[in-house]
Amino acid sequence: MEIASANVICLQLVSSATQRCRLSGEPCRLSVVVKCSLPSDPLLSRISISDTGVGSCLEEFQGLKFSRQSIGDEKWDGMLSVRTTGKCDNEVYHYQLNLKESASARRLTRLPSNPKNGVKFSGTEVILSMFESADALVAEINCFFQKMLMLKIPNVAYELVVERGDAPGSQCEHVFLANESNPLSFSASNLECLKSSIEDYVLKHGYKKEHLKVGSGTAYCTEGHQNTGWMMDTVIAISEISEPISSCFRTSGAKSEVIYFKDFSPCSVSQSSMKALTSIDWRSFGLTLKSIANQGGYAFLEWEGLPPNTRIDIILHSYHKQAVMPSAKQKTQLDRNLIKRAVKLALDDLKEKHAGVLLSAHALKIRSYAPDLAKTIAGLILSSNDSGFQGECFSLIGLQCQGVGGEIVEDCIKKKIISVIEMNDRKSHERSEDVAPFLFEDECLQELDFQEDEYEEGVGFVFLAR
Amino acid sequence: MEIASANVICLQLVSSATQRCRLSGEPCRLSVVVKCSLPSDPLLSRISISDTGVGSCLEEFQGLKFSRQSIGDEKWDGMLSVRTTGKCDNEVYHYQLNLKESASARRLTRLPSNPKNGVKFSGTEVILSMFESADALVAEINCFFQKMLMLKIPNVAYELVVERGDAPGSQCEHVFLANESNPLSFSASNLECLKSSIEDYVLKHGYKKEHLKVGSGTAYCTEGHQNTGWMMDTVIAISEISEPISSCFRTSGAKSEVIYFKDFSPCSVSQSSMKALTSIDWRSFGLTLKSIANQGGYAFLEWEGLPPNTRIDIILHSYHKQAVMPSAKQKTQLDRNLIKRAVKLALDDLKEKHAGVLLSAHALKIRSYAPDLAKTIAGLILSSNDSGFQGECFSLIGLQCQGVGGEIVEDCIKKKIISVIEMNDRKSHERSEDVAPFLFEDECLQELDFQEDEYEEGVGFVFLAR
Amino acid sequence: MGDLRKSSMRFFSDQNLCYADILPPSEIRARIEVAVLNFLRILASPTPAISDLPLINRRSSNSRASKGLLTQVSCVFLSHSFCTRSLMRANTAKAFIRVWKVMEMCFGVLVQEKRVTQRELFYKLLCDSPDYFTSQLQVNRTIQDVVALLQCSRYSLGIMASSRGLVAGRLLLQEPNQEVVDCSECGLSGHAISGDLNRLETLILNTDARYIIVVEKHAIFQRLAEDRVFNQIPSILITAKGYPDIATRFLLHRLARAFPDLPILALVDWNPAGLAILCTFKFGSIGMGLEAYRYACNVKWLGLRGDDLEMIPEQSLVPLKPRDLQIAKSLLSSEVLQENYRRELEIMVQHGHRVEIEALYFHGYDYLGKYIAKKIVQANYI
Amino acid sequence: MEGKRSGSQQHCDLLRKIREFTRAIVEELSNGRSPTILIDRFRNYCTNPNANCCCSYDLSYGKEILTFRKESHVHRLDILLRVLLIVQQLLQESRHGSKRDIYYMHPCIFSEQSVVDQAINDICILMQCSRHNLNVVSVGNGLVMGWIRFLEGGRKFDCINCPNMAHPIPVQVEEVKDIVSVARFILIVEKESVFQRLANDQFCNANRCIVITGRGYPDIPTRRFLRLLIEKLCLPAYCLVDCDPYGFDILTTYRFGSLQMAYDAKYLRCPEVRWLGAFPSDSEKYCLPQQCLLPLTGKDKRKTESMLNRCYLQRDVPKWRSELELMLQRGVKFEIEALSVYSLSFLTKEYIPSKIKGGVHI
Ligand SMILES: [Mg+2]
Ligand SMILES: [Mg+2]
Repeated sequence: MEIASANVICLQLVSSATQRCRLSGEPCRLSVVVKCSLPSDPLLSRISISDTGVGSCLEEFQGLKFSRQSIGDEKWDGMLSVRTTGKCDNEVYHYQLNLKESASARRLTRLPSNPKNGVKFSGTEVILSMFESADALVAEINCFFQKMLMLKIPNVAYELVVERGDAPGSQCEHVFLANESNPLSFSASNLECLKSSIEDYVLKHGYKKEHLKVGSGTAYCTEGHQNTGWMMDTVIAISEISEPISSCFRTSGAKSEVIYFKDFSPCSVSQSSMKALTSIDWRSFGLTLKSIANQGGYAFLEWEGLPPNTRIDIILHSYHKQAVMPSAKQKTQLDRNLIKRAVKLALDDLKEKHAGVLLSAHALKIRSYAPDLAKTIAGLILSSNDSGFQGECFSLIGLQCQGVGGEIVEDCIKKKIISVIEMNDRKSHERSEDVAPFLFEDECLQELDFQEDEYEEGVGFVFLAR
Repeated sequence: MEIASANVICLQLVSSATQRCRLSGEPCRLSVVVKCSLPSDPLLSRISISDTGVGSCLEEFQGLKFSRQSIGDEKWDGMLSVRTTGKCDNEVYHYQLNLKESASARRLTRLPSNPKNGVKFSGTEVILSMFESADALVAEINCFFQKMLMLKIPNVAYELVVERGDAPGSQCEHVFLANESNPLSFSASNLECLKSSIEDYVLKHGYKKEHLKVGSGTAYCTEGHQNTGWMMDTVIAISEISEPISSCFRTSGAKSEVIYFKDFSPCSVSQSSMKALTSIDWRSFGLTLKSIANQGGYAFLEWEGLPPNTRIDIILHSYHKQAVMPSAKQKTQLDRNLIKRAVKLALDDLKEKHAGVLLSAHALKIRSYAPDLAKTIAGLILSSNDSGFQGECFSLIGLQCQGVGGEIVEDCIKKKIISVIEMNDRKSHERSEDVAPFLFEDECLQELDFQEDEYEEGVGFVFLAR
Repeated sequence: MGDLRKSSMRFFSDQNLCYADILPPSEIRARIEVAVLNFLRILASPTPAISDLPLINRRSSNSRASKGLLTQVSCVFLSHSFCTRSLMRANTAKAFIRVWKVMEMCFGVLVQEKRVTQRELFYKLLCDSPDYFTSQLQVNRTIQDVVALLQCSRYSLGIMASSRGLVAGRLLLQEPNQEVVDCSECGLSGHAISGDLNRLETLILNTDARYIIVVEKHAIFQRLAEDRVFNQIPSILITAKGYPDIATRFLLHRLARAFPDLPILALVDWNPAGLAILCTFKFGSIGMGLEAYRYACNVKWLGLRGDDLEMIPEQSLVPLKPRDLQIAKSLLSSEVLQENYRRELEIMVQHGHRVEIEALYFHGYDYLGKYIAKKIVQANYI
Repeated sequence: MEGKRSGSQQHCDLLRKIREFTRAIVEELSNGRSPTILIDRFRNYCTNPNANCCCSYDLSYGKEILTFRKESHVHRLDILLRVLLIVQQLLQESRHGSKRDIYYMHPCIFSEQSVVDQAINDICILMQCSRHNLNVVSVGNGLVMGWIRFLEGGRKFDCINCPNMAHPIPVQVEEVKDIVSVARFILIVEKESVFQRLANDQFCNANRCIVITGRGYPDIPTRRFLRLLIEKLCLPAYCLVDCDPYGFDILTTYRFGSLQMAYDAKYLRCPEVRWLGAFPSDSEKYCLPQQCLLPLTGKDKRKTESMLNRCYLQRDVPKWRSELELMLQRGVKFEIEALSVYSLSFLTKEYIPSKIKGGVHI
């Protein structure tokens, strides 16, 4: 992985630590400790990233490449100090990595190990120093952790500690813990975790749960042998808010930020994913994509005609089907279809679960005719002076025969019509063509010929050419 | 008069001689003798112009101006030898004129006179010599004489003699005599002479007289005291020919040459006369002037839509009301109106005398209704079941009562209608303007189009549109 | 009413002819009620749906011509091709609602035992449902849709019809419990044919005529009526004043059925429209939708025809207009047009002129009667 | 100009007049003079804004002079004589012809129907007669129903027998005899659809009346028939037209005659006709829905403005004029059918009866 800035390498190291925790399967802690204004040099910050996950295999560091163009030598010397140990190891290994060194032989320096004295534990600590104030970094890690929390990886707790100077009073500590509000079982799937975190989010921001509609979908992509494929989890939430609230989701007005995770870490959206998002047939879900923008690696979807109090949140998470050791070798070009399929599954899921949500523009238009149609049919029934006929009609729509007001009949028919329209809209995604039954059955229908609006007005004789 | 060429001075001299003859009132002879290829110089031609008219007053020669630019010195020396005597003179005067001399004192040289020995006669001979072959001159004088003959000046006979060398056999003589075919009385007016000559012309070229329609008119223009005004005689002939015949009238196809005489001599048409001809309302005589051209002093009128076998000849003759001694002082700018008036009078005369000729386009259109009108009126008479009425009508149109065929009635009525229409057309030129039928301002009429009237049929198509 | 509904259900399930019936109001009401019940039944079924409306397609592509073998009557009819009005398709959703709206209106009118004019219907719909109806044309089209759905005549839907038709001559008409009308005593305006098909259906007909003469034009009809041509040629005169309305065709058809021995002879202008009018009497027309072909009659072409041209004065020839050529073209493209008609039409197009029947007046106003008589005597009709 | 004498006598007179006319032309021609034909011009109104005009139906207000001097005149004469010849034949053979029949005698020469119409009018003026005297008949478009029975020629029109059934108005009104009626008024409606509405609602059963429609602009038989009924039966006549400029013009045609036939207006107009509706003010009075009110088009406005200038409105029916002004002011029009929006029978059950009973007509 090419490293564009020192901050990026920090986030990458945190991400690797997360993977190690996740792989350990046991409750783990991931701490980031930033020491600013060291007495030796006030501008020097020392960053320590430690986790209690499985030990590091060092390969993950080998993949990191330091790009001289991006980071001035003065900001970071390219040195990483790594201490790591596996559960079965008897000592804690200590390495020094110089990422500025391009010759791989000279990159790694093995330092003396520390004995573990029989204590069984595993973990890794990576330390680096930067000649820079760490404020920006702290903010980024903060946001990173917030996003990580959305994954609700059940066994990882996050901690960010910032120590300023030596004065004890100036020490400041941030602690992030997963599952704090809505504990999930350890066996919860990734998708369930994502969904749960969206719910947390809504609750946290004071919305009622009943105003939240969540749909999710997972698309697979098997490559080579079965276990090495990619998964794409998508969760889409539609919430109705009464007033705009600022949030980590940098959504304002009719814009949605797409939060994208790759292998359990926040990730910026690639160009190819942007295309995938653009090519989704949003219209068939009643959504009109006005524009799509990539701002600093984040995709923003701007909607047209969305009610002002409605917001849509989209989370995408792609990861290896088989949990693997963190590695810098990642497939950057994810299959576009995977995103499209996953998003569509999530949208379908939403539509299926929530009546009237995400109806296609077509269905919305047709649904707007429902009151008129219902009124007309009710009018036909009620204006009849044949009570037998009326009774038959009432029983068909499940109403009591006598003394029913016109509005009730109308309303009942309207509901039925609307439900058919909505159902058809959902179904129409599954079926290629929807064939409704005819009002009058006729065995001659084999000649069916769907010709549109053929009006031949007032022709005296048949054969008048047009 | 400015002299443009030696030939022109010859024609001018012939013209003066004509005037002198005309003024004498007695039978006169005008001889032009051209002697070519004199032994002294084969290229020298000697031209003698002699007449038996009244004697010359010499003033006529004074007016001649010789333009050096036009005639090379080598062609003519500018010398005229003039012998002249009046009836009452006792001797024949002899002068020498040098037209190249601009100082008038030196122009005229009086030479010794010849005694007349008591013989009473009058006459003039002018002799000049040219260093040139006289063929062109002879041709021109020939044509000039032919045109002069059209004036039919009753008392003048013309003679053109060409003598080549001394050999008697090579002598060639042309004699022109006026009045040879159709003698007119001496008292015939100039106009009558012109008309008569047109008739001669037609007869000479083998047309039947009945195919010739001639109209004439004379317009006056009194200037100063009554007797010094100008007259303008116009004769217009319309003839129908079966085949084109070449003639002195250089008319071909639908073109008419206008022959223009001024004071009893052929003359070229001035620009102002051209304008006069253009401004005539030919259309009111059913003629459409396509173009008018001035070719070498001759006006050519080209007609549009003239039947191919019809030709129109126009002769204009303007002269002093009072016969005057020939003089070079002539009013070149004749009043345009004089031409217009004279031509219109001639056209009116034609129209008056010849039914159906020169009908205006308007009348032609109206006349085209005559057959239909006649048929309908005949129908009204013949289909009537009242025989008394029929008899009355027959007698009104001058038919025998009984057994008259429908076609005869129709034809008779048609003729009457046509004659009324033609008469109207003639009359309409006399009256200032067609009497407008009683006009009334009718503001209601514009509303008429709003009113639908009952249309019962043809609705078939209307149905189509329903 | 329940029984009627049952028979209506049966009608809808075993129909095999596409035509519009003239039905009493009760029958139409029953059909509409069946429609409502079917709609609700499908809507409330375990697999609920909104039923599409199957309409007989009124395109000319759906028209077929039949050549009668025994009856000599050919006709044009609509075959069983459907087009649908479906709520679910965006381009027919409004039309779907319109069909129901008009059905509701008609149902209301029928319940009141009244009739409406199309204009009244338009105004009612304009005020009730301005979102769906903005023009008379939409109303008229939707009425045709309802006709095609319920397969009944427009008249049966409670919509008033008027007829322009006239009949004169040796025909006695009697409505039940009414006086007999003698059409030979109706003067030159003839007897007006009622637009009420039910009334026409009940007429008692009587005639001693030998021919039925169909006249294109009112004025010609009036001329023949005034001259009492039907007394010289024992005949019944009938005109629709141009393209025939249903009522006129209905009556002619009734006459043809009642008196099958009378030849029906048409006197039309010598122009494509004249032939088209004749053909409408003879074969029917798609413009009249499902009501078209039922009243096809074996009409013969008396005149004017190509051979009559010799007695037409030159000035009565009027050049064919583009519209004429258009009609000619569509006539020629029709399979139903018989060969000798086709030839006549080709002569007409080649000649490039049209002639009105009135051109015969050139020979006097009474010539028309003689002309007809001569043609009939010589059996000079095709 | 309709005489009281018998038909055949009238034919003889007319034929004599035609012969005199022909003879006069022949005489002029024989004398080498252009025939001069004077045609009086009539109008049934002027647009004198001072309203103090002395418009009269019976006096011509000018003459047209046709001579051989102008092509347009000769063309008109040609047509006039052709039509006259046809008329003479019709009269001699005691036949009737329609204007259309005449047109088709020389379709190329006449070029269009209106040319023939003008010639017929000219002949009527020249011969001082009505059109039907020429044996030129219109095909009748009018319909009648209600409490009336009459004979036309030998034919019996028994409308009373079935008062809600439409009968065609007889074409030969001069042949109408033995009119029997128990009606209390005559209702004239502009169009057939309203007529049908009345028939469908059994209007004549509920109201003893006669209903007439001319189906748009009334043709001559309809107007003559109406006039005959009014004269013979002395019944009030109410007219129901669309509230638009054409409806109003149709109304004035019934009452004042048409401009084309102004020469005959005194036999065609029915001054007794009262305007029953629909008034421009009715749209508010009956709360018509907005959708039913259509804006006046430019053409409508122009027509209305020019109608407002007609002198007879100011002189005879100022109230009509102010209603017409109101229409122009509001800028909207509506059809009679708009009154049926709330209830199909509103027209027959409420609108017409209440107007007649309440005397709400002008
Ligand atoms: Mg026709
Ligand atoms: Mg109207």
